Amino acid sequence: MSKLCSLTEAIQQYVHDGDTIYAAGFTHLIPFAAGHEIIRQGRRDLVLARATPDLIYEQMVAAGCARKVIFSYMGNPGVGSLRIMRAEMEAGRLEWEEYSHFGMISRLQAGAAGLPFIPMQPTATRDLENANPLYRRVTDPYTGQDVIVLPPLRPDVAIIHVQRADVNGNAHIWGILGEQKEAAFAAEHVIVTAEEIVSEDIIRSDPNRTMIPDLIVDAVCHVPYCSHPSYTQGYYDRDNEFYLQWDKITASREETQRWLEEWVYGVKDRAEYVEKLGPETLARLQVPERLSAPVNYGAY
Amino acid sequence: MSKLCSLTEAIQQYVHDGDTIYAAGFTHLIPFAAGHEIIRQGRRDLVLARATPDLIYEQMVAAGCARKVIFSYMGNPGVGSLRIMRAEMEAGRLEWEEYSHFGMISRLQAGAAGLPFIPMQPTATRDLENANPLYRRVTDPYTGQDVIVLPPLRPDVAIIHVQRADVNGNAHIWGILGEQKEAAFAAEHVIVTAEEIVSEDIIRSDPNRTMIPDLIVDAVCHVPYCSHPSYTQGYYDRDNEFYLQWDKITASREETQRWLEEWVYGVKDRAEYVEKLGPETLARLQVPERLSAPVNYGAY
Amino acid sequence: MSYSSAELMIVNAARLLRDRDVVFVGVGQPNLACNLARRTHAPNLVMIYEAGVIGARPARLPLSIGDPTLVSGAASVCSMYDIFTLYLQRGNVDVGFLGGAQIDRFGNINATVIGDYSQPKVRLPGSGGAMEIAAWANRCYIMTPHQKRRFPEKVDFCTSAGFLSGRAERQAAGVRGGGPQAVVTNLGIMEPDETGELVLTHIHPGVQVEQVQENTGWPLKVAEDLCVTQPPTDEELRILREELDPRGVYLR
Amino acid sequence: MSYSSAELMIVNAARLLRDRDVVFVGVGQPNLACNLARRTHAPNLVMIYEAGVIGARPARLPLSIGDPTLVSGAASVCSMYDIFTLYLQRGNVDVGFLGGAQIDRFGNINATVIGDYSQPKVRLPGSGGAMEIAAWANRCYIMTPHQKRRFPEKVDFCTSAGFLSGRAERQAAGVRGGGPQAVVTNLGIMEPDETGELVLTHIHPGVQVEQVQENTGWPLKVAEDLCVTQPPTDEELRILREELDPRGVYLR
Repeated sequence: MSKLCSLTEAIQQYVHDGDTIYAAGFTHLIPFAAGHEIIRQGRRDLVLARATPDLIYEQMVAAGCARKVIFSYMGNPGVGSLRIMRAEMEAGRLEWEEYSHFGMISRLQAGAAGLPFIPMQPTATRDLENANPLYRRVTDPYTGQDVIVLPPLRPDVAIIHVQRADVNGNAHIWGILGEQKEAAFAAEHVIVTAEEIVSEDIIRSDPNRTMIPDLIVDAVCHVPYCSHPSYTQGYYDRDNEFYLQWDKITASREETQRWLEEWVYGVKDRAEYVEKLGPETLARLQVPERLSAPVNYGAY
Repeated sequence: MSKLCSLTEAIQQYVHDGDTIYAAGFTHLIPFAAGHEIIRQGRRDLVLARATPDLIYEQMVAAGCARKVIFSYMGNPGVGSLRIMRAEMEAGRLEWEEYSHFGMISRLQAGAAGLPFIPMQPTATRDLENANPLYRRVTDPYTGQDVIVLPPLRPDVAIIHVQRADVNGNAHIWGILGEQKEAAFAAEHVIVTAEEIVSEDIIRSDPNRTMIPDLIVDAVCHVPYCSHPSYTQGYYDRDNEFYLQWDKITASREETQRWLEEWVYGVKDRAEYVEKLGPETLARLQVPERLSAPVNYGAY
Repeated sequence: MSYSSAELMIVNAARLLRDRDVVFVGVGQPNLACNLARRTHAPNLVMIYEAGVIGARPARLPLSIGDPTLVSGAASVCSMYDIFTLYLQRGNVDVGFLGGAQIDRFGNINATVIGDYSQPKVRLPGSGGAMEIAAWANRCYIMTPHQKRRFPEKVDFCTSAGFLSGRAERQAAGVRGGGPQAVVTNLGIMEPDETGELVLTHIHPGVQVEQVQENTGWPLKVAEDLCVTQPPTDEELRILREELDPRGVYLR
Repeated sequence: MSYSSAELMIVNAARLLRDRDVVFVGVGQPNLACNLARRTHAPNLVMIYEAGVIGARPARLPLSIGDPTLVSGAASVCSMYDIFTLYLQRGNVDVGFLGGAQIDRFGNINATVIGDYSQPKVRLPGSGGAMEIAAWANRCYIMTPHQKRRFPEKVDFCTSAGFLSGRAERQAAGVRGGGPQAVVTNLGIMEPDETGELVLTHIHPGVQVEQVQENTGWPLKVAEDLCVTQPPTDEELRILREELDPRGVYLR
């Protein structure tokens, strides 16, 4: 059953004020286009969960979409800090809930796996555990030792960018996998954005590559360059110049608003954004081909 | 660093009397050749852990290698029961420790992940829980409900058959993945057997396909047709006739011993076994090619 | 057209499936029932297998739960841990098929042992995936020949929970799934009543209620509105015999 | 050849690595230290990244922890959950690199907050992978410029455990890893003594002990056998400048 629709429609239908959103991707496959569409549609009071808020959540925070962030590392990756999120938190205007990467990903894994809670080995330091009441301890019935546990995370909506998907939502992902699969299975609803929509035959030629199965997917959107200024393995490179530039833009709130006006509110959708980026930028981000060696599944 | 050696050497070095062995594979990639080599080398008092003992463990039990089995489903898959294992258990000559598939695989996952224990949702029935003292209950600190838990399983040796590996032990697996990865990470030592030894370039052309990384591998053995009478996806089909035949062979202990004499003790190694199988059998098990669509990783 | 007991059970099980159901499929008869449903009224049925296969489209009759034909052309393949967690435990499975050596009055199943657990009279295969399928699939169906020894009042060992001693006990255990919805046999169909007790609700054409009672190990309740099932159609039999199991491995 | 503070730290950190070490690598200076070691005395070093990359062979300087150059040509790529469980928590990681805004007398690290946690004076990035790396990697190394504000007697917030209040407390906590083995700065190297307190064991050529003390927030103990480090060799500097970071992103 085809679930193909525009990203505009998908956000309208599945993202509501107050929802907990997980826009997945660890530096890779970050669904910037979806973040921008949420900003354009004026969603409010969102809880933004993501191991690394990155620029995408900072832009959503700057646009006033968020009530709270759930995170484990808040930085402009490879550049420095996220000035606006940091300032909002320091000013007491943005709630937060904090984990280590492992804690964050473990919560998602528990949510995805349907586990009641997930145990972790002790890390000796208790400061974060004391700061976040969702960290608890139980006694290991085999050793009598204390074990740290966390409850499942169950976002209302996960947004998962992928390299290629069929219209039903079966999706191939390669390169850094981050927490894509766990976020999708943990969430109540799943929006898939894809660089390419391909025939079912392509997907089914390599079922081990299908990280997201159609049966958990609600909407499939064809969104080339969805991840810019981040990257999609094999499709385009990270626009590092923009990551550096963002550090300067966010030094001023006015400048940040001007950027949002021009690049988010000022365009209708990602297609217009890509057109506005222009051929020179796109050319700069191209990468030469490096293909995987095929495998033989056999025609059984 | 190359870890290439013969399967004979690998078993000599890493499998000792009394060890807990996990010869992995859920109907797929079952390392029959390794089981036969263990029989030839006369190992005793082994604890044989495997979700599905299948014919491989029945042969090892029949040859007197085993003190105990740890399992979750004991049958001749698609055919019927494992007559010898069943008789040994009914006669009180073979110890066992039993789980559901999920319990078994969860124990491996906990072992692989370094978790202190692993929780599972309740299943309402308590009979197996009461029969196996390793099942325990803890209280979910978030809901106050009882949760079932199991401790990690940490085999001494995992034997993992794969389609292709490099000499260092980085291995590509496709088709049914079963518990290959979990068994490998859970074990103290890992023996990889491979249908093909390929260049590092082939492996590194598709790193997402590498389920087993070299850093946990102790030995790499080139063993074509390692899984016969089971199958290796894309390489050969299951020899169903043998599965049916085994049901008849094991109706008699004498017949079973004769089979072991001829097909295990009577051959030096898997190469001789394959030669003995003969070209007609091999031809019958061939499958037409069905290749995966390649993916582009990009030459970053 | 005449048909075997196996064909009768398979056809009746197939009819219980709904389009878009996600089904945890076993090998053999359940596999045939699912493939039959997919070729008739449920073209969007999703078949998943405990080996880790999702959306299988087997080109031949699978001879084991891990047959390579399940993989080639499937939508997705994942590890066993993933299939039992992300799919089953998480609540993504609508239907599970179960079988066993004994099924009791409340739909509890024994696939583990006849006699004492530690000194078994007959050692059976064990749970496999069944313990969790019975607990967590939204609906479960049981297919089994109708014989008295298979339907004792109480199972020797409860491998998979039906309604335990009744619906209240299952509910108190806090499991996700709805429990067994129907037991399809060669004589008819039993379904749980409001207490969780299996009641005869359908008989197959030509079967007498007495015959069912004789083959059941407890005083079997019969539904007031007992129905007679529709016999397998020619088309259903043709698909089974010509397309799905031409060598008749599971149809006899 | 003259060299920068960054180059000095990178070269000294590289020398601490052993051939065949499995290293949990961060971006920036630790990445350069590992690649330098791999090109000199540790050709079999295995670099793994929290993004899920194992055995990376980056063809260019990675600009983030998830740079695509880490993936192309790597030995294996897995999920983040896998990298933190199968590799780190399971005990497959020999070395972790750590950094932070504050490092204290017992090697505890703060990367979370300056001031009160709930009303931060300065909100820092947070743990990322560091909380578990510090606990479970067999050995940890810290690279940081030597400034008094970075080396307080006690951290405001303990993001990653060093030796807490001393080795005994860490041991009692039951963590797998051995804790911080060395803090490499632009002035020298500090290593924990038998109590877990950081002691100055090496100074770089031309550095005075007083200078190190002035830049440390507690009365710094000096090892009896204080050594002077070997200056970076021309070859080490050539590899860094020509092969690894030709644009000098992390070398200045």
